[in-house]
Amino acid sequence: METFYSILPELIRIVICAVCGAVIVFGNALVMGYAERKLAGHIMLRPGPMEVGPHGIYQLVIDGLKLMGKQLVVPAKADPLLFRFAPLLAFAPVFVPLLVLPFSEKIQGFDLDIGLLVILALASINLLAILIGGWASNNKYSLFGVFRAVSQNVAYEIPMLLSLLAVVFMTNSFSLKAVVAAQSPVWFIVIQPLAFLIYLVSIVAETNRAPFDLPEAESELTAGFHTEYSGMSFSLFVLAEYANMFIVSSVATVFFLGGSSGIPLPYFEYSGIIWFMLKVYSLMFFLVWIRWTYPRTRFDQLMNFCWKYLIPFALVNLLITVVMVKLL
Amino acid sequence: MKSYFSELFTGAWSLILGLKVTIKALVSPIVTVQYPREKIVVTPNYRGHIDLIKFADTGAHKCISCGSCMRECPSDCIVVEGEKREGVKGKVLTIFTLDFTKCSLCGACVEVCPTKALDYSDEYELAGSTREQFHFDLLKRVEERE
Amino acid sequence: MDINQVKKQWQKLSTAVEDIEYAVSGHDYNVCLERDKVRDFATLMLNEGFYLVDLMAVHVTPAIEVVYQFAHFETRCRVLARAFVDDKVEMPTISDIYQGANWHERETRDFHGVVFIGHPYLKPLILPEEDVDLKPLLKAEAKLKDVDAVRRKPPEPAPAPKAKPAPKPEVKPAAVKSQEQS
Amino acid sequence: MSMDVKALEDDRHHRYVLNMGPQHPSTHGVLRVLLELEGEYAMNLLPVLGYGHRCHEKIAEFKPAKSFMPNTARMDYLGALIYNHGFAQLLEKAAGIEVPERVEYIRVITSELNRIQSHLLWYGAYLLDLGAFTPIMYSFDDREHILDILEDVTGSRLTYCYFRVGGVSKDIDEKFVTGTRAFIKRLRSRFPMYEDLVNGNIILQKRLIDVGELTPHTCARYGITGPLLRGTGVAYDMRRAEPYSIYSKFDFEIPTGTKGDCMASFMVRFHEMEQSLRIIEQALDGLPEGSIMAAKVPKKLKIPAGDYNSSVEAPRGELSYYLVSDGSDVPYRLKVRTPSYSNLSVIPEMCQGMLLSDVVSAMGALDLVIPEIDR
Repeated sequence: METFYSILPELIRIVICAVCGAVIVFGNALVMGYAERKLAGHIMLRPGPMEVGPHGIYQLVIDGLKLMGKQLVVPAKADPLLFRFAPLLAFAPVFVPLLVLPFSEKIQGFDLDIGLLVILALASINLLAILIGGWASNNKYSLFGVFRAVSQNVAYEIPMLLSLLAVVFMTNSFSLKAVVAAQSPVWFIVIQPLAFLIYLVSIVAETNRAPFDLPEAESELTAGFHTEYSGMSFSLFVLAEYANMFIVSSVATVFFLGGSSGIPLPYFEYSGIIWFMLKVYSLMFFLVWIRWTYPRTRFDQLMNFCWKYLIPFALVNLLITVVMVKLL
Repeated sequence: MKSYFSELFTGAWSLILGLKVTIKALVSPIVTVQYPREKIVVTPNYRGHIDLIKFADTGAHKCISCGSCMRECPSDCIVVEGEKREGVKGKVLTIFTLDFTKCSLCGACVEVCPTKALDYSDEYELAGSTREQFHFDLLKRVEERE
Repeated sequence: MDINQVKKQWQKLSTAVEDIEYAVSGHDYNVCLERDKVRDFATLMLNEGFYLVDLMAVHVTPAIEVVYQFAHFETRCRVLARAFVDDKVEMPTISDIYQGANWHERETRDFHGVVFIGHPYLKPLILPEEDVDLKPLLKAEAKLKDVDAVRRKPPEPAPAPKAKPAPKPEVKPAAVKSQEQS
Repeated sequence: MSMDVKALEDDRHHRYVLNMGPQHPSTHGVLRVLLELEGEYAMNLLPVLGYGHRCHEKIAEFKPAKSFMPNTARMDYLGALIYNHGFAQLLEKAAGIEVPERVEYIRVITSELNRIQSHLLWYGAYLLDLGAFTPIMYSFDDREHILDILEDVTGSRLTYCYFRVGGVSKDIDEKFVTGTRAFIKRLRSRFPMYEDLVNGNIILQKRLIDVGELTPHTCARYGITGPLLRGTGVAYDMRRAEPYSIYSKFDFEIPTGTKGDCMASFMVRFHEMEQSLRIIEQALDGLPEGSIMAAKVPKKLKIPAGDYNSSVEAPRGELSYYLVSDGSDVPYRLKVRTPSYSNLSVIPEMCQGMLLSDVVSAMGALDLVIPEIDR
């Protein structure tokens, strides 16, 4: 009993964090789902969703309800267990990285010393889920999507890590709070613009979004790895995609855009979250913007770009950073 | 080595140009029409399915049931029948049907009509769940029309 | 491409080469071939830089006629080559010379039942597999016409390739006559 | 070339067969392509046709030739007026009907508008194949203007049946002329936008350059015509090579490429829109007054016995109608040589050893209209 009371505050904290995490994941999916469709619409000179609610703002709610009401079809020759398991595996790990993100000075689940590693490690589980889902579908198109997803994600994790590592060398810490704190005079985007660009390109590939959306290239692979998924299991993949977008954008905000820092507001320890969210959603707007602008790259070109441009540049950048840190 | 960098820069510049185009589109007004609520005015020259004209002076159609349209139709979708009636000059139209499922809207019937009794309707919101809905009885339509 | 030279070579391969008026028919030359010369003719045409416009069949008596159309990329020269199939409704393939003929030949087999000897994959192209023997474009007995009925010039395909000016549309009586003959 | 799915799967275990279509997003209609893949490389392709065959050639043998006009529009729904044009010309040639000059001008103007419309749709749809979603909306925005202009005179928006033997069904008016001039101005002002958004884009160039290369010899062997042929550097355009109608009066260029790859045909099509605009401009300037119907068109159009050919330049290449007549008003045999049919037949050779993504871009470069193949 004694021990229970001693860990009770911690338990309550975990519960609160989990609830907040869920709110962020679902809220983000609603906001981004709507914003993406609206933005795509306006980029294409059409209004986007307009029917449900004023300017279609309830569209996503209705869509969610529709998807929940749909039957989960498992293809005849699919592996039923893995097929059902894959969407859960894609969706579940996205909560954990939210726990370590410093939304403002005081709003943070846990400030771990290995915060960045937690995020990167858990972000990779999504890939495993895609692999399992595509394999279990027993569909050739899904399988192709998976081939592409795995090689693409593995390749692009390297420049992503290298670019973040440059910042880590400067701050000497994996703790996200420490990284934010280190940016008090100038944001790292000014000191590390190349790393920021490399990171930005890598996250497009990491989140499988256009122009690097090869795993689900619908004009080639119909729908790629989620060809056979329907109803809620499909929407879990979508939720995971948006949550991943949120996480990678948050990491970019923390590492390059100064986290929650900005023009001080009242109760800045808490209200810094406004700046944080603003930065995150600006980055996400950028991701949406390029998605609706460019054609899709070809697979070998994607890999070439990674190995011939991003990794060399990231390595050079890292080397310069190390030397500078040592000298200064 | 030179091409390595020049390609990087020209490529990046082309991407930026693309972004410029889409952001301009993002803030420019939309061009689509919200169909059920807004409608575009259909040109009077629109060729829908054919209809018998109701002439204002006589209040009736002018079909003499000669059957030219029936013969001219490439898809055999018009059926015209008339009968002789006492006290009336010429034939009286009894049946004029159009099977719109077969019609290819070529307009041959309208052009061949000796009395110019046919015209195109301007109805375009045609949707139905059975074939029979598109078997139009043009005679009935002309009688019911204002 | 020297058209006179090419014409001489055509004459060697064919039974008749006639000049026809482009303004009337849309072709410049009409070449009648024996079916064993079709492949040589196609090779010649490819070497001279002609492309295959079309390949088709017309069902007439005495036999189905296969019509090849060629044209040239550089000069206007539309050539119509015809050959009749043999008793077994067979014809040598030209799909190894003009690869584009592959599908045309398959289609002709579908619609007219002409078997192209040497074709690599003579399976139904347009028709479904189960309708191998449908041959939808063969004419019914009553509608079948003699070959002379569909020719512009009067009958008896003279071997002399004398170029006649394209006759005026008064061929109809001749057409009727030949119909009666058949 | 010969390829049997079952035999393949038994024989070569390391390869596998992917069935693309008939309901695949990038086959543009009911085309099915069987791909034999090694990794992502297509080692063999087998197009399967005939899902949408409507027996137009058989239908033609059962009704008077001039009643076949609406059918021509259904063969190529994107180039309906050009198909009308070819067929009207065929019958006029066969029956010896002189067409008034105004009719020829109207035909050229509307046909060229139709060609631009077809190219605009291809432009958007091709980029959709390549994964860019936005350009199709822009090109449809432009295309809509053409459809409005044409609707006003022809009465329909897609499968026009506007031309008649000896004339056209309706005269053009001042509204048409001003509308067309306004459209020319608008489209010209839009070209730089397309250049920025699409043509110069590095991703697009990487996707298209050196993909699906053709040579003039390959084109001759397969009978490939149209922009694909012009992409290889051969300036062969029926409007120039065999000037039909009044095309010989106009000053326009034939855009050509050099390499014969997808980028070459892409740019050829893009520049053709500008050339079509030039033709329309000249035709509008020189539009004569006059009748819109030939003086003597017999009610029952008897075609003298013999065979007739009429070739026009459709948006996708050479379109030929070949008519065999026995002297009656019903064709004895009508064969339509559609460009996409010959163009598609090169796919097995063109795409051998290509990546799956390149197969999609090569197929898009052919600008397929499946009803034209399954006529």
